[in-house]
Amino acid sequence: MALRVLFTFFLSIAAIVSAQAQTVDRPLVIGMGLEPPHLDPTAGAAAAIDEILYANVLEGLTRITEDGSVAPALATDWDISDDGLTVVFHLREGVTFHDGAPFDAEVAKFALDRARAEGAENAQPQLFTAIDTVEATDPTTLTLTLKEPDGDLVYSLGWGDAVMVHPDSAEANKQTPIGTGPFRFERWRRGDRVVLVRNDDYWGEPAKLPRVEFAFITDPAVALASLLAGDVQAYPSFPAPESLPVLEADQRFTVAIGTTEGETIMAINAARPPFDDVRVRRALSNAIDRNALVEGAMYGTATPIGSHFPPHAKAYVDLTDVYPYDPDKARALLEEAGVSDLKTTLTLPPTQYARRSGEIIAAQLRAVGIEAELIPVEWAEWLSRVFRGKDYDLTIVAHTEPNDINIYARPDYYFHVENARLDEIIASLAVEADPDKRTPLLEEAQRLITEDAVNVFLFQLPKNGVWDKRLHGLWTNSPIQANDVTGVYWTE
Amino acid sequence: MRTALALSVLCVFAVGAILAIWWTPYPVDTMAIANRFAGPSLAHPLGTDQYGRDLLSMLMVGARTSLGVAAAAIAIGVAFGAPLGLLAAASDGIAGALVMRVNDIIFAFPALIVAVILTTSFGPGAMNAVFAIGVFNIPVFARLTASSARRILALDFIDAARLSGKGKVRIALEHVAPNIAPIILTQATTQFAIAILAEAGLSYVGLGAQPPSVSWGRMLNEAQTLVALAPQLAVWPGLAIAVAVLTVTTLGEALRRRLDPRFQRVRVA
Amino acid sequence: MLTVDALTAHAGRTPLLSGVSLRLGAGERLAIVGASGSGKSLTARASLALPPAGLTYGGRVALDGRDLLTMSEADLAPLRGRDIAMIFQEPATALNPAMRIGTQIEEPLRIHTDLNRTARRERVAALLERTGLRAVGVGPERFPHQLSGGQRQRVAVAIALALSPRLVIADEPTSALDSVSAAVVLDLLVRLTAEEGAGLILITHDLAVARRAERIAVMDAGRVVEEGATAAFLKAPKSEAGQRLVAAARLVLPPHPEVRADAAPHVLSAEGVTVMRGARATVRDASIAIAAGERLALVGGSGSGKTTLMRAVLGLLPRTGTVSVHGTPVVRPDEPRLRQTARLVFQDPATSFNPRHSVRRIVTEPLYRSGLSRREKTRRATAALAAVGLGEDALWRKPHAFSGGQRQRIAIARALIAEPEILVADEAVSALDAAIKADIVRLLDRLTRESGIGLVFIAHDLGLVRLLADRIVVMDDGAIVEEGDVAQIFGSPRHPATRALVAEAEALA
Amino acid sequence: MNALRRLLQLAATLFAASLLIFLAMQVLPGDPAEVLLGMNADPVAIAALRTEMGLDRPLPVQFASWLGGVLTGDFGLSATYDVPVTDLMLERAVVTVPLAIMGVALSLGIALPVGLIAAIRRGKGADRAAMGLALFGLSVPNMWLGLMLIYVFAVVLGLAPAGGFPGWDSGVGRAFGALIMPAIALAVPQAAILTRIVRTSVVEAMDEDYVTLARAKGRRLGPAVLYHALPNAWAPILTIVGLQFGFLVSGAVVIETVFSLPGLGRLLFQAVNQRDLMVVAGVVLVLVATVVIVNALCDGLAAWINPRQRTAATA
Repeated sequence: MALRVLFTFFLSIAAIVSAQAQTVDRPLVIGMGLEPPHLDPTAGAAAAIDEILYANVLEGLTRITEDGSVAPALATDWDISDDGLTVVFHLREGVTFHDGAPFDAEVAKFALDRARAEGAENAQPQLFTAIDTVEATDPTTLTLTLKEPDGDLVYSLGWGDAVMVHPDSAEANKQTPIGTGPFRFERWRRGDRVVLVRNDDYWGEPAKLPRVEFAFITDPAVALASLLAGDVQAYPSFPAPESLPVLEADQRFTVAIGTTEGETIMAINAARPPFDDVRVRRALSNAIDRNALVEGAMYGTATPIGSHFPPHAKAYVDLTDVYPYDPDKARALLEEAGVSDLKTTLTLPPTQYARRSGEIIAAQLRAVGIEAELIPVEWAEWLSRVFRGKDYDLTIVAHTEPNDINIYARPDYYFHVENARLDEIIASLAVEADPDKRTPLLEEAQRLITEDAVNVFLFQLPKNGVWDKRLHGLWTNSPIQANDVTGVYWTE
Repeated sequence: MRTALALSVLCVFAVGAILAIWWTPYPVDTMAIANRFAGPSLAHPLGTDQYGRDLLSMLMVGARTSLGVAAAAIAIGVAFGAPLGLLAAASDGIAGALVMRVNDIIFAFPALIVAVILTTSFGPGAMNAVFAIGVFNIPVFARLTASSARRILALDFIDAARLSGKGKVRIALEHVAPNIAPIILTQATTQFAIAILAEAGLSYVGLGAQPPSVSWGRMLNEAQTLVALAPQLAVWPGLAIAVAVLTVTTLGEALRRRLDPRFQRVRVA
Repeated sequence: MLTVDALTAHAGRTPLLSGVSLRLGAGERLAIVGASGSGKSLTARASLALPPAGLTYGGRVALDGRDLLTMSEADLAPLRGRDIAMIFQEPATALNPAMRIGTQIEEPLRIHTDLNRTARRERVAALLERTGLRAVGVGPERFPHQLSGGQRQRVAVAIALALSPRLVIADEPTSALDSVSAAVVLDLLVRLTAEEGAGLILITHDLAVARRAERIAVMDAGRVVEEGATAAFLKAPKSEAGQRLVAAARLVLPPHPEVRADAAPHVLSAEGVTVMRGARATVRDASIAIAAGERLALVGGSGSGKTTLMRAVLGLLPRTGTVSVHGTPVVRPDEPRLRQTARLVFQDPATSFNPRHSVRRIVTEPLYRSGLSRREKTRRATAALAAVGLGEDALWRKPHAFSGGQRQRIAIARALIAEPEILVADEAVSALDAAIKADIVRLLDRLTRESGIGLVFIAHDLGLVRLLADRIVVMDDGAIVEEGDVAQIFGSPRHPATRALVAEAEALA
Repeated sequence: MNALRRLLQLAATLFAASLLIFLAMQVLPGDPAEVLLGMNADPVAIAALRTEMGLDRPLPVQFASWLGGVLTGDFGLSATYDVPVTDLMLERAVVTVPLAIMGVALSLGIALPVGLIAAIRRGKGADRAAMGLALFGLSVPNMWLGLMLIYVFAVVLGLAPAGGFPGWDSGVGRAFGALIMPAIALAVPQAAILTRIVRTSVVEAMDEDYVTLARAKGRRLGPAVLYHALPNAWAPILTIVGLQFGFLVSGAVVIETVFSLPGLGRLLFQAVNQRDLMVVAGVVLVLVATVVIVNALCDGLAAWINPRQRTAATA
């Protein structure tokens, strides 16, 4: 047996060495912190999947652009009936998948039905809950009938979880994704990188880069070194904010600090005393110096927030002054609530922002008489113990899904704060498509959760982009988890 | 001369580490982010770190963890390994062979692998490092004890003691233990040096001490991305590790020279 | 041919040789004798300009007028092995354990000659023939560990003579061998050097070896204290060291009163003792009995099972058979009765004491279960030390502070303190220099004579046996093959093993 | 006979180790099926996956089927990547195995000549310098050395890549280039230890009479050491190399992290974080088995070199 494995091993070395693939003059190597578990965005929540494939390899009916708006993709345009219950998509003609299979309304119907099927692996089933039926009216027309109006539907179909896949290739997409995009998937060397090459048969404007590699580099120090050494030419999300001043000073690099949809919060388990007392939760908010936190953990690259809403969004309300940094007030609130010598735990997932914030927050809480024991955990344990098991006191995490304030109305969510008015607002938001009517609702929702001090709202996670000065077209902001390289090009 | 120097360096390290239990120049659990990355000054002889904490205080507290973990791990290794080794040496039959076999199996698990397994089961922490390094040391001391004890047990004075009616336990205590103690002590210094490095390695990859506890390896880990910004953050803990290992190794060698008859004897035929 | 002038040697600042001067003509045989530590080996090594690690030589060692000590390694290498060859004391370490003996014999030929492979092989075969190795079936393909001590030393002789050197230096070539092999090797060495016309320097502490040389130089404390023709020296040594050596060689003891060996019950007797090592019996069905006050010698070649037998009888090794004390069988091997009756003195004074214990603790160890007070124990220890000629000040020192002879006295004191009826001495003097050996033998004689204590001594030196023993038991291959009084064994040995031993003793005398 | 006993011992050790690993995997918190399906998974789907993965079978059955698979080269299916663990490990082994071989070769390549020279020039300047360097190499943590190498050679001088592995298909030269610095960082502490061992073993052998005899035969010091002291020093050196192999494996895992190499060590860490039990068990078993086998090989080789043991049967 051992011999067989050994033999296979040498065979694979021999095969790999003899392959000697061609080298392309100006490929782009993009650095990423996390490796995706597989490559099917319709079957997993991991952001890294979308960050490689979205718009580059796999496309949806619509797509979301850098400014967060919806644009046509495989659908050229769409009509929404007046009652909002019927949506008709007009599909692009002459589109083929990378394996040559044609794209048409039947394929689109398959893709949507697959995503919303009972027991599907799709990580965002709520995107499709409004859809009642999907019909292929003719090869270029797709008709969706809805159970109830859904103001977000066109936007939702622009998510990576709603991309178009072909019935023949969908099942293999986890390993070898086949889409309609400007890049073809070439290979995935696990633990190292995914390689994409230009799709010369693309329906639209062809990509300018011949080849794009996404290299997975976990270690921030190696990330910095590989950038300086030129092994990697771009980090859409650079993991070491402390190095940004050095990179900014370096003539070779562009540093672009953009926004993400990631609200970083210290979540509070209100099901556990004394956190069921709003005064204690407010005391926590008053005890934390967000500015020092942003400086200490993020080196000033993040924006403090006062509620669960991104500052760059239209409906944003600045609530950071509701609970200013005031240790005396925090102590007074704790005393009022009859809490003294509070000992608690602060569970930290493995991301750097969480670990660093945790250390600083523990020091700040200690100053108001709260001893928070730090419990570092891996993602798996965080998911099963904190998120699903609700077995925690305090934890730090960034919620990166766009438009996710509705989580505060989910029953039995891991924060455990109930507010009837908030539930109403979220319910009406779900069916309201008119932006002008949505804005006041969103503003009220923000105020409500801040009032309740459901969590301590820390900062909006920044997107610290660093790349070679000669590179153009990379996204500064991240309205959706994606590294869209379709428009990226080199200049001398 | 070199030994005296090493001894005084070790004393400084030990005093610093012990002192840090009650007192450090500045507290390490409060942060002054405005004052971060300060260079050396009278107030902060080694400067401050990324959270504005005093580096000297951090090194002192770090020494406590790093040296403490190493010492505890060696204690585990000796406490379990030496009796096992004695048992193996004293019983020539199946028991002895069994002890050595178990030893071999334990030895097959490098400290890092043990730490990985412990971490996945119990979460990371300094205790994991203690156990992982400790477990790794058990077979080292068991083997050494067994081989040294076998050598001693073959000498004539053991037979002389048997002829005086002394029992196995008494012989082990009176004749074997004092004669192998120096060998074990010497090996302990070597293992201690290795343990300091192992602790640093485990903390570095995130399997050892966790925040807010401070250890040299963790300081090194955190300093990595800051090398360009504040090289002192990487230099001091790196230096502390290297000097500690160097010191302990030098002392171990001095000990070996003193205790090993091979170094005492001038060969005159 | 070889001139040594004012040779000095230092280890650090400690002088080990001071002003040694010697002269050796072509084909001449010189013996350098002296106690251990007298510097005789260092002098020999200087002739090859090969100081042991950490030592430096001064003065002049000239071969045909060329000073070896000032020559570079590159100039010395061609002389070594070709003009001067050397044989070491310990055959176990002098041969490379990882190399076949043929290769080792061939090595000087490869270094110094242009002979082709076949020619070298032939020469090696011839050397094996001449050293008598071929005759006992030892070929060039063997490894050293497959040979006996005597055979290895013969390989060393073959290496030394491979290039017919003009001078052979033999450093205690026979002292690590049993008496039979020693005689063979010494004969071979003397005969072959004579045939080649080579000079020979014999370093030894044993006058029986030294008398084979034409001249003798006596060394003491790093100096040559006397030099002269062998016969003249043996007749009338001038220096004190020389006189000591000659006296030791001529040791004479007063006659020991007759002891009735068959007087029953015996103090200690063993019947049908068999000792197994693995599947092999190292002692087979041996019976031995010791009467009160008797001096019994247990003799035999190395590996004949003498030591194993006595250790088994004393309960240190598992055995079958019966051991009785005063006619009553001993049931358990660690019975106090057995321990009180017979005490053991070990062969090697270096390993028979716990180096970390004081002499007091060592000597009083046999009193561990006696229930005596600390004071009484100390008093007895003082008395026992006095009996072996050591002062009270020895009590508080550690064993390493004593010389080999003194340590053996301490060992005897430890045996005496429990007032046994029999002393079992396991080669107790074989690791000692001739002069010290004589002292210990006199001590043993005095003790047995004065206190009526019995003595069982294991020995391979038949000269000593003849001197000290009342009765002799001969062992061969694990079995007792012959038994009788001294006159009987030496006068009419019956068993072939006994005859071989006696023949050797006669040859060396 | 002796070899057979060694083989049996080896098999027993490997079996015990695999049992130990399997049991350790059982106490891990976090349900692999849950992890696999992510944040919004359905409990029914989790239960179904548990059944599919065989997690609901009795432990002895799970162990037997796992071990049986391992013996036929099948280490199970990776939960995160959904590909056979064997393929995953082979893919990573093409980085780790050459790295380890380069590390061993480099450390021997440094330690043998330096240790030999130090032994021959015992007490002289060269010896002191070599021993000083060895002490230094011993004291520097290898991840720190790795970082410094990256900083100096990749960042400042730009002579080598900072990390990552371009793959063998990018050309053997480039691939080796990416492994050179990691191999150096890996080898230096090993070389330091080995240099000291080589020196001590050779010095010990040099003090033996047969080396002096070789010089008395007319060999000069160097050749005498080379032909006589070194062959006898091999056994202790090999034994130490075998014992050190565990350190080397630990070191390789850390170094892979420092240099972002997609090797078995990185795979292990990723798998631990993702609770990919099959991968953790597989990698740990492979690493442990390697340590055991290398150890046994070194012991065997050391015994084979020593003619006393080799010819024991015939003598």
